[in-house]
Parts: sequence; C-alpha cells; structure tokens
Amino acid sequence: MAVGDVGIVFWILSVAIIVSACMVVSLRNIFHCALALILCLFAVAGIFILLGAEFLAAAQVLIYVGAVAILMIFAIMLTSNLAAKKITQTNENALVGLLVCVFFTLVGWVLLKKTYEGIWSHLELARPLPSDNILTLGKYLMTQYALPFEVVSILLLAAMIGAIVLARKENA
Amino acid sequence: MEFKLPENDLTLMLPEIFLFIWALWVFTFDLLTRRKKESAVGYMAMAGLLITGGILAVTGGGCGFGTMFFNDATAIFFKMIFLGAAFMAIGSSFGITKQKIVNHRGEFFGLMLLSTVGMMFLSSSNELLSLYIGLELTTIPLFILAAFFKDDKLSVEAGIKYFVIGAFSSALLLYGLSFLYGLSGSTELVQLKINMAVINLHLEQIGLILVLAIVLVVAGIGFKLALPPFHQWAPDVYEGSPTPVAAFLSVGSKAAGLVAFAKIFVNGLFVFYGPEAAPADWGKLVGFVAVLAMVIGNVVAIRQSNIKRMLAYSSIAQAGYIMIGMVSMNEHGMASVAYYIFAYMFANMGAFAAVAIFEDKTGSCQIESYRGLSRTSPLLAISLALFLLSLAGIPPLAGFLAKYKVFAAAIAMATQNPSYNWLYWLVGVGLLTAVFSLFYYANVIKQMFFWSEDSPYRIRFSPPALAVILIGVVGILLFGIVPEPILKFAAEVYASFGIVPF
Amino acid sequence: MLAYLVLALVLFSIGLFGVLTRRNTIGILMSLELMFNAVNINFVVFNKFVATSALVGQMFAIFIVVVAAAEAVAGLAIVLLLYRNWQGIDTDNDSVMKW
Amino acid sequence: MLSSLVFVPLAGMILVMLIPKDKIQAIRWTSVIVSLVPMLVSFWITWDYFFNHSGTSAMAYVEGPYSWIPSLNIQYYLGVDGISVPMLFLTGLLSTVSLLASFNITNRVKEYFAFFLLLEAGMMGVFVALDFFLFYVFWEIMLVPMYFLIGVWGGPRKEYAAIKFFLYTLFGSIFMLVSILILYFTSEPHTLNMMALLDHGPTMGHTLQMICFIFFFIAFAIKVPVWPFHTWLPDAHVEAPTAVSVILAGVLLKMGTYAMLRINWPMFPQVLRELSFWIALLGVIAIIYGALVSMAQKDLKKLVAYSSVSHMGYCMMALGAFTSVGAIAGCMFQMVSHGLITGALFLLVGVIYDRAHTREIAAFGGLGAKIPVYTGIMVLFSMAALGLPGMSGFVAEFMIFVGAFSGLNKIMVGISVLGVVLGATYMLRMVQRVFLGEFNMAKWGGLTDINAREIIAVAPLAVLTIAIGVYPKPLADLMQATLEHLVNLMAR
Amino acid sequence: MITKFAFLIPLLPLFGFVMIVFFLRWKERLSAVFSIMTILAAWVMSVIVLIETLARHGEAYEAFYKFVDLPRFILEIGILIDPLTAVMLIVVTTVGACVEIYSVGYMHNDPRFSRFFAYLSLFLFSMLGLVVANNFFMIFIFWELVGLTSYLLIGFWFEKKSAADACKKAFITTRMGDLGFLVGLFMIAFYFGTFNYGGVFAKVGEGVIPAGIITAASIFVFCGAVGKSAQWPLHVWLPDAMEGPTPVSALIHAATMVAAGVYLVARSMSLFVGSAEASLVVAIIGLITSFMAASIGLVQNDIKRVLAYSTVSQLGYMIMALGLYGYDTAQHGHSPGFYAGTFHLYTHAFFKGLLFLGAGSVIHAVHTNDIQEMGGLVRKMKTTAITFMIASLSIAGIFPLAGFWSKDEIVAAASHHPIFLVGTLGIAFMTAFYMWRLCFLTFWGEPRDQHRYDHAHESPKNMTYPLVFLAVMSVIAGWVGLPWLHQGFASFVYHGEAYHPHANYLLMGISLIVGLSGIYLAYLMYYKKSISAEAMAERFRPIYKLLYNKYYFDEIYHAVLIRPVLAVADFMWTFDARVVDGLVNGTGWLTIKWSDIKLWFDTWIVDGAVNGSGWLVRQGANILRFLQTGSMQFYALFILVVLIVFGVFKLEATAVLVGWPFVSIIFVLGVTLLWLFTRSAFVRGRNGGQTKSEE
Repeated sequence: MAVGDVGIVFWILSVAIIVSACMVVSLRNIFHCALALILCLFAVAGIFILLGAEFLAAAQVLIYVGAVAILMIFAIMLTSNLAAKKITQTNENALVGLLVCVFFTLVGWVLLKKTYEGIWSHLELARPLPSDNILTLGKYLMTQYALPFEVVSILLLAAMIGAIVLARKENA
Repeated sequence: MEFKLPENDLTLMLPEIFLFIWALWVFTFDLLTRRKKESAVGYMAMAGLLITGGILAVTGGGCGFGTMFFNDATAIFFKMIFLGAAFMAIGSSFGITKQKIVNHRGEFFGLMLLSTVGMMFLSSSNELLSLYIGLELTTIPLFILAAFFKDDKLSVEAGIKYFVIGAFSSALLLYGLSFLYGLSGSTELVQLKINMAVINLHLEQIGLILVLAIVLVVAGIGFKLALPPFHQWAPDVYEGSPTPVAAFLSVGSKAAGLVAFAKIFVNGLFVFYGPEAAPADWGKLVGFVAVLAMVIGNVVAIRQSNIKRMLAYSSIAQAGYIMIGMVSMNEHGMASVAYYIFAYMFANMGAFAAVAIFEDKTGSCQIESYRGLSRTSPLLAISLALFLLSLAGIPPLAGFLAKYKVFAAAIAMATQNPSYNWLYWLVGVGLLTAVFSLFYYANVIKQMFFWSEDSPYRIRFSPPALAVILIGVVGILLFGIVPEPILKFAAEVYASFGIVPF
Repeated sequence: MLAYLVLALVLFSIGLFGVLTRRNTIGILMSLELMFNAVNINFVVFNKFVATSALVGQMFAIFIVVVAAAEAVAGLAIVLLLYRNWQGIDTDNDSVMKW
Repeated sequence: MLSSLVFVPLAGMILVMLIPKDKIQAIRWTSVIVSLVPMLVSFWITWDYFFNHSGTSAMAYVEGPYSWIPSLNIQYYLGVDGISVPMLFLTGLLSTVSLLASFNITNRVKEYFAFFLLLEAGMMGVFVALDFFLFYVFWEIMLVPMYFLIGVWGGPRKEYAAIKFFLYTLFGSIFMLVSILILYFTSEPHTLNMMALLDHGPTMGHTLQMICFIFFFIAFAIKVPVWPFHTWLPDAHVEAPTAVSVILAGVLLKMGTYAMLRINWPMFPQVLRELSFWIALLGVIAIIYGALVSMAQKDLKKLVAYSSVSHMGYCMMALGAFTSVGAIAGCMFQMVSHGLITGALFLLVGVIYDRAHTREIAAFGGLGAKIPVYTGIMVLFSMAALGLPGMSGFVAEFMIFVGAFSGLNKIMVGISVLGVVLGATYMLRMVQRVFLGEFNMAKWGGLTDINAREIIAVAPLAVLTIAIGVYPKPLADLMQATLEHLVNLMAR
Repeated sequence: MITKFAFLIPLLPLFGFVMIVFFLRWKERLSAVFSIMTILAAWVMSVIVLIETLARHGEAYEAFYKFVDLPRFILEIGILIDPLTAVMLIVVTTVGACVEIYSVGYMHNDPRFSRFFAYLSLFLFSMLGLVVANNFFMIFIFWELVGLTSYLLIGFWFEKKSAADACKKAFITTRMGDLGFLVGLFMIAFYFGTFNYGGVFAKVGEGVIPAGIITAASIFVFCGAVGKSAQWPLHVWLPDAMEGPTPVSALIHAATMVAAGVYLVARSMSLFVGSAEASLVVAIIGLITSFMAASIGLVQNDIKRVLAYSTVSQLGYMIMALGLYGYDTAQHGHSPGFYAGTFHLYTHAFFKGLLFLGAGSVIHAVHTNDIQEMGGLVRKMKTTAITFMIASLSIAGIFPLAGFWSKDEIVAAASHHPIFLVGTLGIAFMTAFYMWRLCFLTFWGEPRDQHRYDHAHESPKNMTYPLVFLAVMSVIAGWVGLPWLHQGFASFVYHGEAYHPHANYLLMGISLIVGLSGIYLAYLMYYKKSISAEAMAERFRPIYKLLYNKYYFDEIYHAVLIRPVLAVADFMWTFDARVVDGLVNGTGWLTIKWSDIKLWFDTWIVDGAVNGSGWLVRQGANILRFLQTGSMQFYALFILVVLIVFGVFKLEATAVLVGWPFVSIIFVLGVTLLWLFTRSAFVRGRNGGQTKSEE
C-alpha cells in the first residue's frame, strides 16, 4: 500500500478531517457542528495543497469557509433556538445508517484496493503538475471551460433569484 | 499545453442564449409592470419558448463549443421536448399564477425558463463537467419551484424533500463520475470511452471500482428519472409541488435525466453493456431497475386516491418502459426512447395540465372529485381520457406506438442475439404491467364518464390552458397516426450516438 | 494515492451517515457539503495521479465547489421556509406525505 | 371500397358528435343512415365477391400496400377473401340492426351512438386489415368504445363488467403484440405484411414458433372465448345494453376465430399439428361445460351468454380438425350462424327486458299465450340455437361434426355430440319456463307483444338463419377456394 | 312423369304452412281449408307416384342437387322414389288427410285453431321430406324437423304444465337417440365417404368396410330409430306425448312419425344386413320394447296411454321383424321379416290412426281420458264405437282384417327363433287383451260416470267420416298382402330379392287363436265380470304395481340421469363463478391488495405499534407500502442500501467477493430488523404529541 510516501502532513490532515467530519455529523449543538465543518473544510483545503491544487485550496477556503459555512451559521441563527438542543440530533436511522455506512466503506475499500492494484498502480505517474497551475486554470476558464463557466454563472443567478424569492417575507 | 478557445460557433447556441436573455427579460418585465400584469408574463414566457423553438429550427446542428456544446440530432430532438414541456407547463400554470403566486410570477416563469436552459445545455453536452452543470442548472430552479407555494406546508415539504434527495443523489452521481474520470483520465465521453477500452485491453481487466461507479451513476440519474428504487421522492414531491411544476418534473426533468443517462451509458459506457463485460455490465442492472419501475409504478398507482400521486406512480412506470428501450442497444433502442419520451410528453403534460385546470377550479386532486365530469365539462373529460389512454398505450394514440417501438426494440435485440434473451422478460413484465396500468387509468375515466349525475364543477378553460390541452390532444392523435416524421427524427437520434465528435 | 482515495471514501461515508441521520435540516446540508468535499478530493487525486496532462480534475472540483455553494444557497432558502411553516427544521416534521 | 367500411363510420362518429345533444332523433337516424353505408357496401362486396372472386383464394378489393409508417415497415394494406367477406357481411348487418335496436337508449344518446360507430369502424377494420400492425390497431380500437358502452349504459354491475372486459382482452392482446414483434424480427426481410408472412411460412426455431403460436392463441382464445378464458363473457354480455350484447356475441367473438384462421393456424402449421388435439379438447370442454353451465342459469341473458361459450366451442373443435375443409367451413358457418342466432337471441331478450324490466327466467311463465309473435320468434331462434335442421346452426354443427370426426379423435367427437342434447335441454328448459305453462295474468297482464321496429331488427337475422339453413351452398361456394387454400397452408 | 315432381309432395304442405303463418293466420276457416287442400293435393300426387312406381316395376327414381359443395366435402339433398317410399307416401298423406279433416271438428273453438293447422302442415312437410329423402344427411334433417313439429304439437296446449313438460321431454329424449344417429352419420361420412343410400349400400355390398365398423355404424343409426320410434330404453316420451291434441297423437305418435324409426331401419336394411350382431341387437330391442310396452298396456286406465303403449309395442314388433330379417339374411337365411315389418308399418298406420281418432272422438264426447269413468258409450256414439272395435279387431289380429295379415307375417318371421316366437305370441295375446279391455270398458257395460255419460254425444260428421274411411282401410288395407296374391305387397316392397310369401296355415291358426283368446279373457274380465280384475290385481300385486308404474322408468331416469345432470350443471356454474372466474378476479384482487399493503402498514405502524403485538409477523407482507414512509432520509437510506446490494451482487457475479452475498444478506436482514426496532421505538416515543394523519 502506497501510504508511506504521503508523509506526516497527510496523516495529520486526515485525522483532522475525519475527526471534524465526525463531529459535524454527531454533535448535538448544531452551531458546534458548523464550527467543526469549517475546521474540516480547512483541512480539506490542506489536502488540496498537498495534491498540488493551490488554487482549489484557495477557492475552498474562500467559497466554502468564507461563504457557505458563514451562510449556514446565519441560517442556524435564523432558524433554531440555540438554547433548545436537549434532544438527540440523530434520528431513528442512526444505528442502521452507521452500519450501512461502515459497510459501504468496507466494500468501497476493497474495491479501491483491487482497482488500485489492477489499474491505478500501473498508471500512477505522479508526474508533477504544471507548476503554474493557477495560471493554467485561469486560462482554462477563459478557453475550454468558458462555457461551463458561463453556465455556472447562470446557475448561480438562478439560485440567487430563487433564494431571494423564497426567503423574502411577503407583506400580506 | 495549448490554450485556445474551442471552435465556438455561437450561433448554434443562439436558442439557449436567447432563452436565457428572455428569462432575464421575463424577470424584468414582471418588475417593470410592478407585478400587475396577471397573464402577460405568462404569455411572454410562452412566446419566448416559441421563439426559441423557431430559432432552434433555424440554427440546425453542428459543433458549437467542442464537446461541451454539440448540437446533434439528440440535442435538437430533446430540446424540442424540453421546450414543449416547458411550454405546456407554463400554459397550464396560468391558474395558479392568477390565484396563488401573485407576487412572483416573473420568477416562477423565469426559473422555469432557466431550468429549460439547463436542460438544453445538458442535452448538447458530451462532456461530464458540462453535463453535470447542465443537470444542476436544471435541478436547482426546480428545487425552488417545488417549494414555490411559500405558505403551503405541502409545497415546502416537497421542496425540501426534492432538495435533499436531489443533492444527495447528485453527490452520489459525482462520486461515481469521479471514478469514471479516475479510470479513464478524461471527462469527454468519447475520449473516456476510448481510454477505458484501451486501458482494459492493455491491462486485461476492468477496474472493479467501475462497478461502484456504475451503480452510483445509475442511482444519481435514476433519481432524476424517478426509477425505483430511487423513486420514493417522486409521489411526495409531485403531490406537494404546484401541479405545473410536477408536470414539468415528470416530463422535462425526466427527459433531461434520460439524456444524461443515454450520454453516459449508451455513449460513454457503451463497451460495458454486454454480458462479456461482467461484472460491470450495466444492461441487466438497468433492466432490473426497469422491471422494478414498471412493477412498482403500476402496482402502487392502482390504489392512489390523489390523481397527482397516481400520475407520479404512472410516470415512474413510464420511466420503466423507457428504460426497456434504453437497454436495447440496437438501432431501435435509442430511437424508441426518443419517440417514447416525445409521445409521453404530450400525454403526460396534457394529463397534468388537465389536472391543473381542474385543481384551479376545485382545489381538489382527489380522483373521486372527477365524478361525473364528462357531463359538465366534456372537453376536459374527453381530453384527459385520451391522455390517460395514450399513457396506457391504446392505439391509435401515440402512447401505443411508443410502447410498440420500445418492445420492438427489445424483441429485435433478443431475437438477434441469444445472450440477450433476458430482454424477453423485460418485455413480458412490461406488457403485463401495461395491462395493470389500464386499471388505474380506467378508474379515472370511469369516474368521469360512468356516472350519470352531473359533476358539481363546470370547468372553463383559459386560452393558454385550452391551447395546452389541444396541443396535447393533437399531439397524441397526430403522432400516433402520422408518426413518420418523428420516427425519422428518432432514427437520427440513434444515429447521432454513433457519430460522436472528437 | 490509495490513502487519499480511502480518505475520500471515509469522508464520503461520514457525510452519508450525516445525511441519513441528522434531524436538523441544516445538519443534513452540512453533511452534504462533506460528501461534495470527498468528491473533490477524489477528482484532485485522480488529476494528480492518473490524468496529469490537463487540469480537468481540478477544474471539475472548482465547479463542484461553486455548484455546491449554489445548492447550499437554494437549500438554505428552503430551510428558512420550512422554519417559517413548521416553526422548526427537524426532519421529523416533514413527513406529512405518506401514503 | 374497403377503406370506406372503416372510414365512413368514423366520419359518422364525428358527424354525430357535431349534432347538438338534445336532437335525439337526429342523432339516432344519422347514425343509422351512416351505418347503412358500410352495410350496403358489405352487401355489395359479398355479392360481387361471390360472382367475381370466389373462384380463387387471392385477396380481392386489395388496397395497398401503401406505406404508412415506413420506418417501421408498417403498411396500410386492406383486402378480403372468402373468410372475411362473410364476417364483413355479418358486421355490416349486425351493426345496423343493433343501432336500430338502440333506440330505446335515452340516456346520453349522442355519446352512445358516437361510440357505437367507432366500434363499427374498429370491427370492420379487423376483418379487412392485412397488415399486422393495422390489424392490431383495429383490434385494440374496439376495446375503448366497448368499455364505454358497457360501462356507461350497462346494468347494475357495469363497472366491474366493463373493466373486466377491457383488462381481460387487453391482457390477451399483449400476447399477440409479442408474437407479432417476434414474427416481424424473425422474418427476412422484416415485414408485418400478413400475406408475405403467410407465404414465407415460419422462419424461426421450433420453440419460438411454439411460443408465438401459444401467445397468438391466448390472445384470440380470450376473444373467442375458449374455455377457461371465458369468464369475462357472461359478465360483459349480461351487463351490456342489448345492442352491445348483440355486437359482442355477433361480431366480437368471431374476431377470435377469424384471427385464428387468418393468422394463427396457417402461420404455424407444425405447431398446429402438435397442439391440435389439445385445442380441440378445449373446444369439447367448452361445448359440454358451456351447455351445462347454461343449464344452471337463472338469468335469460346469462343463459344466452353461456350458450355462446358452448357454441364457440364447436368452432374450436372444428379448428382443431384443421385438416378437413368441411370442419373449417363448418367453423365459418358456425361463426356466421352464431352471430345471427345469438345476436337475435340477445335482441329478443332485450325486447322482453324493456317491457318486463327483469330477465329472471323464474319470474316468467306462460308468456306464449300473451305475446304469441314474440314467443314464435323466440322459439324459432331457440330451435336455431339448439341446432335444428333447416336453420344455419344445424348446417354448421353438422359440418363441424363430420369434419371433426374425420380429423380428430373419434371418441372425443362422440363426447362432444352430447352438446347437441345438452343444447336442446337448456334451450327447451328456458322456453318451457318462460313461454309455456300457466300465464300469470296479474303480473304480466300488461305485457305487449314485440313491435314493428323490433321485428324489423330481428327479421333479417331470421331470414338469413333460415336461408343459410335451407340453402347453404352459396355461402359454401363463397368460401371454398379460400378454405382450400387455407387448409393447404395449414397442412404444410 | 309426375314422379319427377315428387319433390312437390313435401313442399305442398310447406306452402300451406307458410301461407297460414304469414297470410291466413287470422282466417281460421280458410287456414283449415287451405291446409287440407294442400295435403289432398299431395295425396293425389302420392297416388300417382305410386301408380307410376308400380308401372316402373319398382324401379327407383332418384334426383338430387348439392347442398354444400366444398372440396372433399359435399352434402346433397335429393329425392328417391322407390316402392318403400311410394307406400310410405300413401300412408302419410292418407292418414294426414284424414287427421286434418277430423281436426276441423275436433279443434273447433280452439283459440289457436289456425296455428294447429299450420303445425300439422309443417309436420306433414317434414314427414314427407323424411320419406322422400335420398340420403342419410337429408333424412336426418327431416328427422329433426319432425321432432320439432312433434314438440310444437305436444306442447300445443302449453298452458297445461303437463303438456309443457311432455313436449320438452319428447324432444330431449328423442334427441338422445339422435345423438347416436349423428355419430352413426359421422361414421358413415368418414368410412363410406358419402351419405347417399345407394353409395353407402354399395360400399357395404363391396365388402370393403370392416365388419366392426358396419356393426357400430348400424347400431348408432339404430339409436336414432330407438329414440324416434320410442323403443326401449327411450320409450318414456311417447306415453307423455299424449298430452298433445288427440289428432296429433293419431297422426304423429301413432301412424307416421314414430314409424319413421321403423322406416329408417327398413331403409338402411342393407346396412344391417351387413352385420348379424347389429341386426340381433335390433331384434332384441324390438322384442323387449314390444313385450314391455304390451305388459304396461294391460293395466293402464288412460285411454290414450293404453293406445300409446300399444303403439310402442307394435313398433317394437316391426323393429323386431326387421331385425330378424337382417339377422337371418346376414346368416344367409331367408326371412319374411322385411316384408312383415314394412307391411305391418303400413297396416298399423291405418288402424292405429283410427284407434286414436276414435279415442279422440270419445274424449271429445266425455271430456276425460280415464276409461274407468266411461262405459256403455256404444249406445251414444255408434259410429265411433263400431269403427273403434273394427280397429281393435284389426290390431288383435283377427281374420281377415288388415292386422291379421301383417301380424301373421311377423309371427312367421319369428318362427325360426323359438324365444322370439314365444315372445311374439305372448305379445299378440296381450295386445288382444288390452285392446279389448279398452273396448269393453269404454263402450260396453254400464256407464260408470252418469254425468259424463249424459253429456256424451256422437261427434260431428267431419270427424266420423275419417273414422269410417280409416275403418274401411283397416279392413281392406291388408288385402294387398294376401299370401295367395302373386303380385302382392311383398313383391313390390322388398329388400334384396323379391319375397314370395306362402300361406302357413298352422301359424295363421295359432296367431288367430292367441288373438281370440286374448279377446275372450278381456270379455270374461270386463264384460261378463266372471273373473274379477281387482282380484287379479290384488293377487299379483307386485307385478301389477310394477306394470302400473311402467316399470318405474321415469323415476329411474329422473334419479339416474336428470337430477345428476342438473346437479352437475349447478356445480359447474358454481365452479365457473368461484374457481375459473375466481382465478381471474383473484389476480386482480392480489394486485390491488399488494398495492394496499403499504397504506395498511402505515396506519398500522402508527396505531398498531403502540398496541405492539405480533407486528413482526405482519412486516414481511407489508414491505412495499411500508417503504413509502414520507421520510426523505429514509428514502436516502433506502437508496443506499439498494445500491450496496446491487453492487455486491454484481461483483459476486465474477466471484470478486467470495461469500459476500451471504454477508450482505445477513447484513440487509439485520439492518431491516434494526430499522424496525428503532423506528417503532421512535414512533412510540413521539406518538403522544402530534397527530398527522391526512389520509
């Protein structure tokens, strides 16, 4: 197993990711969950850097941590009474869900391992990515990926308009 | 590495661009008129769709933006369906915009148009990323639209359900797509197909994770198609959301899912279709899903008392029939899928339109309240009966020819190659459940026609509603009796899967 | 490479678990974000180890981030509506529509 | 010529729909007059076919094949031969007769007549279509108006009967659809043209042939209906309004046997040889079983309905003896004759029901004294139904028996002859309990005899029943070339 | 040559029928006259045909046309005029004409007077058609048609329940015989390839047909005769058929139709000759019938029923004679049987017709059928009494009346077979006895019912003239067959080679003595009363009861045949409704139930989980509905579970994960159980507060 070459940073980040992710899904206080999510997203950004995706890491921090997580905190504050958090935050599916997820992980693990041995280990080039990958990405966005770029902006527009429509309080 | 803008013949994209701009115009128009114009916004939206259709007819096919945008026969055909579905959905929503959605008509119609734009992009794409984004552009406005009755608990519940399940399934889909990318190193479908074939040939094995990827992608798109076992959201959401939105979901969103499915599986994973690709062969898996869809959809629909839920289950079943065509990988297969969805559009949109019109008047979706309707509103009753009969597959309505084509495709496949004998079972289940399906369709017809007492309701049509109903009726009759042009087009759809651009 | 993939898998599974079990709708949303992140890790890993020639994987990940954000926006808006209608956002509330 | 048979009623339907719904007389007469056109055309075709075409087995008055849906090789192809001409004649006649008999419908008249004309179009279509797809379309088209006709204007259990009829027959048709598709894809070149498929003979393996044959058989057997697929029939017949029962018994049931003769039998001769015994056995069971069950009926209409099961059993037995021209001709005779006789019986039951508002046999008695003309006609048709010589039923049954005796297991045929006695028994028991015996003046004193319109409706059936019984040669001559051709095909 | 137009003979009465039904129905007098005119015309033609046939020396004339003409399948219709036909034509038209004339008086004031004549005409048409037929197919057609008219005429007074029952019984019972006839026809069609008499007989003569086939075919054909001629065991209908008007009994159930069976056997003699076994069966059946009927006739009190049993008995006689002829001929012997049978058929028609008409006349006068209520009528109605007694003498076989000559030949035919001879003589004795019992009780002695006697009167002339005419015929008709004639009946109507009877004085004497002794016994018992009938009845009580109840045949048939058939019919009907239809409905029901399951479960889990007993058991069946919980997270979970199952099973297909299906099945099961437990716990937990059933 090609674990050795990932280094200690990976392990630290992994542990951070998994622990914080577990907190996200299990903590009782939803506000704490949001904080754990932020931690998790930061750690994922670290993984991105490890994988040579600096721009992505930046975007992750900017968009996720800066926007999405904050949005969620706002939403939490808008919707829930922070004092009332006595009840369990998981529903009746908890045990079953846990089992299913563990099972999913196990099956996935076996498959990943077999696929790695069968295919990826033969393809694993690990060539360094273009060093100027931020520049490259930028160029991509303006060339090949100009269309998705535009479409995604339409998407954002639609989501925005929709969110406004829905969230707006009607003056009856 | 070279960067250049792919050949971008933007004129090919004109319909989408126009429709997007028109959507913005619809938003603006509503604001400009201070949300006072009751139906003008709706007419505006319908006009926009018509113009888009016109432009679409003029622009013709060709390569627009590399594999990101490619206007082949498939794209054009499905764009027609999206535009038609949107047109009919908007046409049937004048009632609710008059009564319920007073403040946000522009947004309602605009979002529908934007969703249509997403579908159109989706159908033109031959690359996973743009496919995904098209899919999301299709879905996100629909989340909003499903919850559009903001103070109606059912509607909001429908919205949140659709959203959560939708996002969940899109996560599954993405996870699956990431493995496809990981196994091929490409997101362009044709390249993906080639790379995978080469790697498989080279390493003499398939990556086993492909199985998980296939299953995940089936789940992700199965959600859009409301295919069992990923269907359970559909009845709840259809019931809760505004009826025209449910209609649009059942046709537009389904057609979009179909395109995505066809592009990924029929095109991208073509080589993994047959039994020799086991365990990654997706044919039998999808066949099994189709069986589930037909059985569950048709059986559970029988006891529904709410007509929208009934139609939801019916549309689940219809998806099952479509999947029969999908897994028949011959010249009839994709063509039959295309024709099926075309016929289905008229019938299902028509049926939902009729339901919407009835609901506007009576506020009820219970099947019992249709009792005696043929006495007071014969046009509505007759057309609804025709739509339902078309869905049930009674000749000479288009729905029959659609089923005929689908089954023909499967039987052609089965007779040509003995290793596809299992398609006979699909056909068998399909036909049997088609008989069952008649039971619940006929139940509605029975309510409308068999009682001699008059219904307390007398339905008046608004002009757009009338237009929608007539389009539906004319569609199922005309394309049932003179289907040749559409069939030719459908054949081209098949052909377009063979000549994918690089 | 495998370590990254397994990390992504675990993260995905945790997100999955969250979606399945959280009672709070916003909690579900957050779990969904975890799943999207897992997908992103996958794409980036594959981009680094399998398809190095172009940055397609990273590109994909960027778009996913954006789309996820858009989804979050739409989702949170619906959550707000839910709160207004039900005076709470627990998932227990929204199962009126059974059969 | 043939197209007009289909499209005139269709046009008539549209015409009727255009008439305002309170102009009841106009609607009635319009539809009757419209139905006269196909009737006269079918008469003319019968006439002309007899004199000009009956010498050969080739299709006459062929229209097409015109390409209809070229991408699916679907053609518009019509034509008739010796086995379809009598059916056309019957359909044309019975449609008009039934429309005449429908004048007592007062509820939702317009819809009724519109549906009826649509029904006629479908029936005509089935008998003239030579393209499988077209055939199937017509076959199915009929179901819808029939569903409405039973469901809206039927008796107390109309909904049940209507949906049962609809589902049951649809269930049958899907089997046909599968077989059609298999035939299409195994033929080379792919074709849906019945004539071409007939000429080629089956091009598939034995198992597939067997499957196709059985599937076709199920589809047609349900329509016939062959025991044990018959249970829709009593319900549908009993609940349907009179005229619809007439059509059901007179024409719809014949579609099954017609289709067997046209499609199922000649296309799969090998399988036929293997299965003929079992098919005939089903026929024999139906004969005896139908007769016995008829005997136990307390409702007039149900009795007639079950007698149909028995009578169609003769057809099945004849079809089992496919090697004999006589048996097949007997089957055709039986189809025609059963159409006339049972049609008339249903009409007559309707007549009494209109007056007495009951069909319970036990409620009557001694009606012969009060309504002699009605009684006379009823007895006439009862006699015809039990196979009395001089009437068409006898000729048919006799030919069937003689043919079957030469082509089938002798003991089986011997047993089936019991049907003759049982037939006499249930018909005569009915006659006795309804018309003979003491007359209950207090209860039925107000009963009026059959009126002129009703006599006019029944008269042609009576005349034809007797005419065929007395001089069957023309009908036999009409069919002989076709039948010989068919028997040759089946003997392949 | 009039024979060419012989086809008109049946058609004339048909014409009468049609005219009456469609045009003359409302004019009673005219109907009767027209009907009589047609039959008289037919009679005239028959006479001419007979003369022409005689002139041709019995050479047959045949003409036919095709009825159905298909490849390898031809049915013909045609006429065959040979001596047998010619004689039968005379018999039928003569008796027919007499009966019609008689009926004008008998049926007057009947509300359905015209209809009666229409039916009679129709019957005559059918009967004459039967006689002139040239092939088995055609004879079967008319065979059935006479059955129909018999049905109509027996049920003529259908208001009477007994009449309504009788007509049905007659039709169905004879149809039972026709069943066999039909099978015989199929055998003829199949093995002989033709229905034509000539063709069939030629085949028999060629000897190409296996003997077994001939035997079977003849016996089956004979079944028809058994039914129509009321032979044992299908004789039960004929006595009941007396419910019809008496002229009908005379014409149909005495003179003509019932003789059709005999005619059929005579007609197909060549077939029977081919098989000794079949002929023996015929003879035995005839003997049994004859003896049985005669013995029943001894004790009956209904005047018409006595005559009916007498008819059955006499028909059995003829059948026996024919059978014996066939048997003897098949054994290469000689026998006067054929001559005897046909001759008796011919004479019997006259005197039995006369007997019935006379009985009708009596009934007309006293309005009862019961001879115990009559007596002394000779004083009131001379003509009737005298003619009746002439006929009785004739049937008793008293020299030189017609019956003597024909019966004598039958005795002669039986003389080679001791058992048959004894039987024949016994029957002759019984015949004489019961006929004269009838005569004495009816016409002689003191009136036993004074009221009826007072009202009795002689019948009108149009009734008595036919009586007289027939009485004359009963005397002289037999003279054409005097054994001393060189060119008598036997040399005209024969089978094979012409038979020349010779006077066997011994036999003549014996049969005369037997007849006379029968009459004398009756005289002693019922006129002189020197032997008490009651005492006899008391003495032989069991036999008397057995005979009086007609050997309980009706009861046996009811118990063995009718009731089981009706029971089976009822059972079948229940079976049809419950099982066959039940299967169909069951499928639909199942589908709906399946669809119900989910709803069921939901109501159940909300309400029932609280009650909480036995719920696990029900889970299994409720899966489908149960899945539509409305909880989106459950949906998601469901998706995931299915996904994994899909995946694992797909992988197992290539054995990548050995043993995993097992693991995953355990897993899925465990998950489901857990799910149920937790869910029900939660449901229980929160069920207190909210109610959210929107069903």
